[in-house]
Amino acid sequence: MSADFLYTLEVILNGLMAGVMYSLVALGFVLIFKASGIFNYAQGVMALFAAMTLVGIQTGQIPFAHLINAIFGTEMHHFGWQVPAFLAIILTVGVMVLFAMIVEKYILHHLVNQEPIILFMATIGLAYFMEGFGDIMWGSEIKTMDVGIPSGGSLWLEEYTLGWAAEGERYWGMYIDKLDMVATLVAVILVVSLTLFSQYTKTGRALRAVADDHQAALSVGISLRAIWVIVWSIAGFVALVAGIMWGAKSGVQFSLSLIALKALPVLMLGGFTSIPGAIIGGLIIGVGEKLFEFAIGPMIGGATENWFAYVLALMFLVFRPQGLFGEKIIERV
Amino acid sequence: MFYRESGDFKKTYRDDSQTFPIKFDRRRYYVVMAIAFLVLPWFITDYIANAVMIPFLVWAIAALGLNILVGYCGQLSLGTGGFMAVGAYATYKLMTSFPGMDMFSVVLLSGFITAFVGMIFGLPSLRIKGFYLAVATLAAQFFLVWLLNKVPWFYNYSASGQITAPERSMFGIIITGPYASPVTGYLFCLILAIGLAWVARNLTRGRLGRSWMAIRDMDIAAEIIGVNPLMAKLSAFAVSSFFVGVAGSLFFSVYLGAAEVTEAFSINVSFAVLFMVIIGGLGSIFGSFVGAAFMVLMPVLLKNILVGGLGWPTDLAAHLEFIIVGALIVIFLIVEPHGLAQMARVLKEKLRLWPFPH
Amino acid sequence: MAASEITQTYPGPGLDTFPKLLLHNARMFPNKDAMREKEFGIWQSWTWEQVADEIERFSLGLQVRGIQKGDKVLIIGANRPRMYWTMVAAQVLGAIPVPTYKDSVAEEMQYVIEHSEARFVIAEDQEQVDKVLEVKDRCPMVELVIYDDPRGMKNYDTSVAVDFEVVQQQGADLQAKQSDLFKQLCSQGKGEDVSIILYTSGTTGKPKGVVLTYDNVLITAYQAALVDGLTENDEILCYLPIAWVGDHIFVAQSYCMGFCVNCPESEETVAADMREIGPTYYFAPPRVFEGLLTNVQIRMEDAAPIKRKMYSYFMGVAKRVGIDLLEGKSIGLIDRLMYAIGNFVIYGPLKDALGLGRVRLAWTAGEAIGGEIFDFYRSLGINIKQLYGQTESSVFITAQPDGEVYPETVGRPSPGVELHIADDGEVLYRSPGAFHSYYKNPQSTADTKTAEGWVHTGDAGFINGQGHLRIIDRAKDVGKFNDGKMFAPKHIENKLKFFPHIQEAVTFGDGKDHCMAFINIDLGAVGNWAERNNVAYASYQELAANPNVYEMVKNSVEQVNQSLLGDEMLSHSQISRFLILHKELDADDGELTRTKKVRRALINDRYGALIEALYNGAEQCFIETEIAFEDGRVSTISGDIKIVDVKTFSTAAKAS
Amino acid sequence: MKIKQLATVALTTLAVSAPVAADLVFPSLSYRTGPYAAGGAPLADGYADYFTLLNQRDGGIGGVMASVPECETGYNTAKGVECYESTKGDGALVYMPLSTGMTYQLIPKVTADDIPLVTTGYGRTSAANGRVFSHVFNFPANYWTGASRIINSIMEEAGGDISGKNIALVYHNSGYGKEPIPTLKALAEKHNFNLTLIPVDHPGQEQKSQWLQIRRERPDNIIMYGWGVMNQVALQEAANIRYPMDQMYGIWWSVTENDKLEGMGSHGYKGATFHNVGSNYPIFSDIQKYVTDAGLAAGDGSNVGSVMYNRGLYAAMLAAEAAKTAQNMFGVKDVTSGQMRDAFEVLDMSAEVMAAAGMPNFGPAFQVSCANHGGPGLAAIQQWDGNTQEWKLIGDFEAPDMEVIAPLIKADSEAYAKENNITPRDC
Amino acid sequence: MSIQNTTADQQGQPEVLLDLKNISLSFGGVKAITDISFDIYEGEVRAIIGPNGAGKSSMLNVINGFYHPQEGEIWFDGKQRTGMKPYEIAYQGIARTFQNIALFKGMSVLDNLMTGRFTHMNKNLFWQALWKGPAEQEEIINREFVEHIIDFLEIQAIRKTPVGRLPYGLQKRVELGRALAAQPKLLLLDEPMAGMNVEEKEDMCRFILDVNDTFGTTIALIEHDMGVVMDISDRVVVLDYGRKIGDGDPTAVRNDQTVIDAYLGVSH
Repeated sequence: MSADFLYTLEVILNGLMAGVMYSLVALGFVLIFKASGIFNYAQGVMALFAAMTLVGIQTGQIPFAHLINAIFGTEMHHFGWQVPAFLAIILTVGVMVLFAMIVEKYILHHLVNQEPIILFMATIGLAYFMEGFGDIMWGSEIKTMDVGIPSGGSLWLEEYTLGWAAEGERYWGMYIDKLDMVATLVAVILVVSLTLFSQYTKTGRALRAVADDHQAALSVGISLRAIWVIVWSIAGFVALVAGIMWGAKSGVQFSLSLIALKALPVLMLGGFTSIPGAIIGGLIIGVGEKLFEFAIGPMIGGATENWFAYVLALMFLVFRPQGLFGEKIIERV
Repeated sequence: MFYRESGDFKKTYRDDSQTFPIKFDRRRYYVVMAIAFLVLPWFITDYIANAVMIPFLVWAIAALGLNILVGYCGQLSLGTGGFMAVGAYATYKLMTSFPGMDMFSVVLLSGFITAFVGMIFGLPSLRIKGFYLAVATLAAQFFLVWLLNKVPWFYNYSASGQITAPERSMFGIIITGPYASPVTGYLFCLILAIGLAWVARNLTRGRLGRSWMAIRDMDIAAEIIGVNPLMAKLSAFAVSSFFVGVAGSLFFSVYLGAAEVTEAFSINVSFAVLFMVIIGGLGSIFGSFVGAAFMVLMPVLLKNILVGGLGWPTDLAAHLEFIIVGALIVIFLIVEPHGLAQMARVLKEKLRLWPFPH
Repeated sequence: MAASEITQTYPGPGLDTFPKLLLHNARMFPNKDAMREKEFGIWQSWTWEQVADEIERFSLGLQVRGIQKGDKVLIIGANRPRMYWTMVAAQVLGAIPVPTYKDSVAEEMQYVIEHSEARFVIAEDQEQVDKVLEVKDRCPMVELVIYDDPRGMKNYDTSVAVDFEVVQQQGADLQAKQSDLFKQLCSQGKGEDVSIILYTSGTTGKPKGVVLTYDNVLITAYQAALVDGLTENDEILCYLPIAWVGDHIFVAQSYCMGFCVNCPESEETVAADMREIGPTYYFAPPRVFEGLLTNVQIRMEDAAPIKRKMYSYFMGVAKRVGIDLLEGKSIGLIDRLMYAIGNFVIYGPLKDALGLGRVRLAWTAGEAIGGEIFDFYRSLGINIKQLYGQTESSVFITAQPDGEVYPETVGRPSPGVELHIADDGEVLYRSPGAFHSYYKNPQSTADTKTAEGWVHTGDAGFINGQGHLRIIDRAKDVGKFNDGKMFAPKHIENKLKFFPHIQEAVTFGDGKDHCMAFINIDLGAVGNWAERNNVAYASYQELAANPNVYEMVKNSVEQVNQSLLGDEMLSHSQISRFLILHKELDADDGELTRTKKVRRALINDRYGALIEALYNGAEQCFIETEIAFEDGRVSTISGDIKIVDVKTFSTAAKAS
Repeated sequence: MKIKQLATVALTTLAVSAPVAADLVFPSLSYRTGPYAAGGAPLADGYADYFTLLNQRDGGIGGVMASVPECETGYNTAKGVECYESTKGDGALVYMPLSTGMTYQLIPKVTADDIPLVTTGYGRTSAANGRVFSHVFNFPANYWTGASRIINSIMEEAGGDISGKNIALVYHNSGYGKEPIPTLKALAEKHNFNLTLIPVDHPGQEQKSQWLQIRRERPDNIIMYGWGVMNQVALQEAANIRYPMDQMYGIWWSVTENDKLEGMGSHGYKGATFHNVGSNYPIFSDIQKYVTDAGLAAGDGSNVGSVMYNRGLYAAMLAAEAAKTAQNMFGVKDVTSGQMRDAFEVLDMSAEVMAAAGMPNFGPAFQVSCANHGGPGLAAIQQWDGNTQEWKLIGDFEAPDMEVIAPLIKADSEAYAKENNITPRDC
Repeated sequence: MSIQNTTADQQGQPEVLLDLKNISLSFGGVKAITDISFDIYEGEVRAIIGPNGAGKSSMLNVINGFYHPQEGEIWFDGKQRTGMKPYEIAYQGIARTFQNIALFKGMSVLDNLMTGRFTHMNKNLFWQALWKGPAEQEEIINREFVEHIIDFLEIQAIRKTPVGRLPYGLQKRVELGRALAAQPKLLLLDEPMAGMNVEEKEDMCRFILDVNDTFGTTIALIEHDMGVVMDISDRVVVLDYGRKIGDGDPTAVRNDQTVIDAYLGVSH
């Protein structure tokens, strides 16, 4: 095999892995949109907040230390204990559930039946709020996420593939990040369990009912409020997972919230309401942008990834407005 | 309470369809204009002019533009930052390529260039709707910023890609550059903002505006009544981008004086303008101004209160600012989803009915 | 009582007819608006010059169509410019306009047509044309119907019904040939010529055609205008029926002074149109003022507490000082300041919202107005005054001069009016406005108008110490209880009607021992109350039968009783029992006149059973009534009606 | 519109109440929030603490108290304008905007307002030409001298010859990141090495493509112009592909305590610096004594001695020394911003001055002149020691290749002068 | 309603305004309309009736160009048309109302009607931006026209009310007004009386007849209320399962056995 081919293969594989990371974020969007028609821009900030909380709990940080110090002139930062990763994750999930309940009670509940754009705006407001809130609660410095996920290229794979290239070519073996592999695994588990949840539990079926038809769901006695809390809790959990993965990759800090922007083209491509769409869309975007950067990028100066994902999704939609998994729309009068 | 409408009757359609049909509103408008043009320039400090009034006016123009697209034509766009960047870079190129050109022409030409770019990015709107379109316009945002950052021609091959507005004047009065008086900048922006608001009002009350609103409210019915959806949407994109381009042009040349595309015209700009439009009120020209005022003044006020007034650490204040602005947005949406303009409308209706409740 | 001097009879020398005044105004105020009508969304306006031109073309067109001097022209329609123009256009040709009520049914119209022998009918729209055509077979004298609104008229036989504009076009053709003809025609009439015939609705019997001359109308109108200082800059809104003398007299004043007459867009939009125009000169019967006040009270009840408090506080201030302020009396600085604040916060906006913001002078007449209502408007700074008049007098008999305004009187005699109180208390007058005759009814004419020119008003009243006329009731309605004490039903009814939730009341007592009452609740006010108190109801009948409503009405009746106690002559008229009627009294059912006056005889007849039940002490009574719908269908409603006893007060109790 | 007017009035009253009379005002346009807060906070702490120290220990500068009004910019240029406008009225003596974007914006403004603008290690490189940029000072080093210094270091390591070598520039795709490109291109030509440009878009969380490319091409050295999260991700990715850390060089904004990996992960990573590292200077005991212990520290104290803190301290020291110079020059205590500018132009940062300030050999010794506002551009190389988890200086402050840089500065500044109708001063 | 004449009777040979020849329409294999032909005379009121799912609305959608039939010819005003967009057809003079009200909810009644004038206005963006001058002139002229329609439909009192706030019956009336504002040659009404009470139906009937009478507008309507159809239409076409099963004047159609069967649900 030629090195060029192997490099392309490597780019594709890495693209797929990156796509999984995008899908992880997109999944949170889809869950909420499906159940409540809300385009939740705060999903990215939720991931950041979840990750900050996790790290904060893990390292025994005192919440709002900065604020307390400023007001009372004290000097305190840490409780001085460490919480095991597993327990910290559980606690963080608890925080996210609490968060979901607060969001439902104080925001969504008051915005029932509003136009989608208003709900969208409200989530941006929520994002602003959480950005400031998270920083005040846990501080704005960069934190390291350490929940024991390995990282770095897989040596075994590199050595195993080293011989694939033809003699004399500059080839150093296939590179795949272990973190990405873990992320893929986690994503698979997440999707499978979400599917199982929605297919085989009562709550899951209620969720699907609400997604199909709000009115109908209400008329058979499904509490919309409860459903929303559940959905936002699940989205919070998904955000936590995404936050862990991305946090492990790049540290837990402000920029983590911007991963939302990476998920948007995925949504466009896969549709706002389709979980498989989010996965496949993520993979397409991941591979697409990495391949483009690899093949075309150097010719036009690189750093194309930010926009290429969007342009790809845009092109796709122009030719297939119903999205990846949508059916052809027949407009009725 | 303030309204006395008896005897204020209309004998012609021209009178009936004027912008401020009620005498009280009309007078109030003239008073505000008089203050803005005749009083403020004498009393305004450099700080108020440079840090409050100029950005307010510039954002108001951008909000007007986006409101035309989102509020009137119903096409959700998140590409405002990108279009503002086009306006800014067009201005830079025009200023440096034609040093003799007066600022007014520069700004308007930049607007037209942006309108053209906007139209191109408006094309997908014919097939993509709603949030899909919103996300699609992000393609414009990211692509335009990348392009302007990548092609050195746009920034005259300067080392860092920064563009700086050289000194340019009009009728012998310096408008841009470091020696321009803030008052001049304020007046220049004011004239453009008022002029463009007038144009926006004209466009939205006439045939074109109705075709936009028809598309927004019920596109199928609009088409059947004779509105060509492509023309309506593209014209909305063009007009909107024109406004946004002018705003970008002023943002760069009068307000900041220098800009770097990745930072000054980032996605946050797009969101900020969208906020102004939503907070101010979709489909309202007045709302665009109020929304801009809110989004410009709110942080400045908060900062001045928290840091200047209460002496809090700046970072804590900045975080609180986020919290407060975010909370306010949510509260506003809950209290009045149709924005400040709607609040003003309701208030006005209440005052007109005063003392009756209905 | 002697008449006050008339110094100048006409607005100008020889301006003794409408056509002459028209030409005069067209010369004097060529570019001033003479007439406006809200149509097609804006106030379409005509200057005096344009009005003259419109009338010229139409009258010449009528001439072409063969109208003769002395012909009657029936005019039927709403307050629309062309309806008004038609009157003058007919007068130009020496023909006599006969305006009639547009909501009169075909038979009523037939009577007027037959009686007046109208050859031409000017109808507003298809609805009116259809009515005329319906009776046309029975009225062979009608030659032509001219309609204003061509809508739906496309397929009508043009030899029978023709468009106003077509006639105007024919007039224009004639005008082109004979440009001076119109001026000639205009100058022909004289002051003593018959100007108009107005059919009075009359509470009994068939309508009578009151014949008025130009002098009757114009002298009266002009004198009143002079007294009140009207100018060409005043604005008036004409929303009352064109066949009613009041409306006519105000149009006459417009011709005398040159001010502008405004016509509303439609009946439903009168309130909105009124607010837009903001008339400076206004007339409304008490019923309208009552309605407005009720409306204000209802709406204020829905206001937020703080606003309500503000309202009641400032209304208190107004009550205390408003009237004095209006009458130019001196009051304290603080009160003056509070009133100024109140004026900005409450009175001003309130008046503006009601369209009364610019009113300099408002008349009310036709019935007694409640003192509370009267004071309410006056305290807001609206110069509302009462006048007393009738069709036969060309309106003005007496009127309240500025500064001498009392709710219970109707003021001093108008210029040129002599008053005389007959022995039985009936009021008689002699004036320039006193009518010429009843058309084709010499008997009635003679009954009403004596040889010396004294006209019987049919109202009982007296002149009080201040020289003001006070009307008690219709002369024939004033009755006696069995014990010989006076019973003035209207007086009591009016007191009842001042309560916002009472729409109409009928009292009985003549030839009986005690006074009893029928009540109609106000569906608007009580409905609003029901809504706020979660009282469900499906119909007027159901709401009327509600015990709480009864309780509410009972309270009001008791208050009336209390107040009657204060009046020596009437303290015996306290109501001892009442019932709430199961249906609203309605003009369509003949229970009210078209001007909404109670037809007592008919009610006595129709509701005999109820009256009997009132007097025989029954707790309730069954009744079945026919009601007629607007389209002529008839159905019945029936039900048990509860009768309630009310506390009455004695002078002794008062003393204790 | 009405609301606007009301608010304006409210604002005016608020804005007017701020100024503190008769102090030497050194506004600090800081960013303790936003994507670059991690770097911005210690920087602002160092800047503030130095002046607090002077006030506490010496009773101010020449007897006049210094005040440091802080204004949060969030690294956002628009907010920067607001901060500039709101603080300039208070009698600001010098601006240090701590952001390249803001520098560009302020260059014309400060010139008009006659306030010096000092950009230590950032900003517009060609502003070193004092003839064109009268009010801008970018000593002691700038992006171009930094790049040159790094190339020199690479050459040193390679034994003086780097022809044919592959050097990759991984840069933040913004004005800041793009700055060294012309210099590196010129140097590549001169030294005959291959330069690969690898941009990373803001914020730089996802750099897989870039590092796969590096892995493929295996450049001999990597120069990194990164900022914020981009640095950490880049280091992580470099470690992932097992790129030798000692072949990686960062510019001074990429070599802070935040830019490291756990344990020995980034051991050996190098970077250029224009000031010294560590807290082994007399001044730190004073800071402990007068500032931290007195509870007056700007931050929570955890940053003291860190790279960014030291940089803030250093910048403050330069400003304070200029203020002293101005006081001496003009014989007044309350110096004006114009006098400050004149003082900066003759600033002599000798070893003695630094020693006197309690910071011996903290930065390079340099002199400013009318024509050269950039100083000699001396820079040193620091290296991360994974064992001790701290940065160490390896080698001394050395001069860059001015032969290459000077013409570039001249060309760029002249282009600016031409574009903006500036007639270069004679000096 | 008094002296009503029926246009078709009096004028002898009627002019054909719209001629549909062998129209077939299907969606992805599902046939909605199969080989239907009928014509509409100038000035008549033509009713299209049929049970639910008979293809009536699809037929209307074909006429105003929203659906493009796979087979068949459409002749309008003497010209055959092919592949026109709905907005182009609006310019040809066909206007319509919808079964489910399709008003522009965010606009006032007046603006809705003014939008109906779209095809009669042509001032370009430049003049519009300037407003003063030609654009305003054009606006005023069209406003006048629209005001006559407001007057005609007796909706003066709600002129400036946002349509969203109006009750159903009035919305229907406004929608009719919007279609009328276009001064169409052919007016298509899709169940104009659906969901109305008796009084509103009477009003609507009167308006439809008045429109036909006053403006001479040709009207094609779909209606379920047979009484109404018999009263106001000149000719009726009956559809069932996408096929035409009857055509003729109301009485003839009413007595047609096939039609009766279709309505009574006799199995096929």
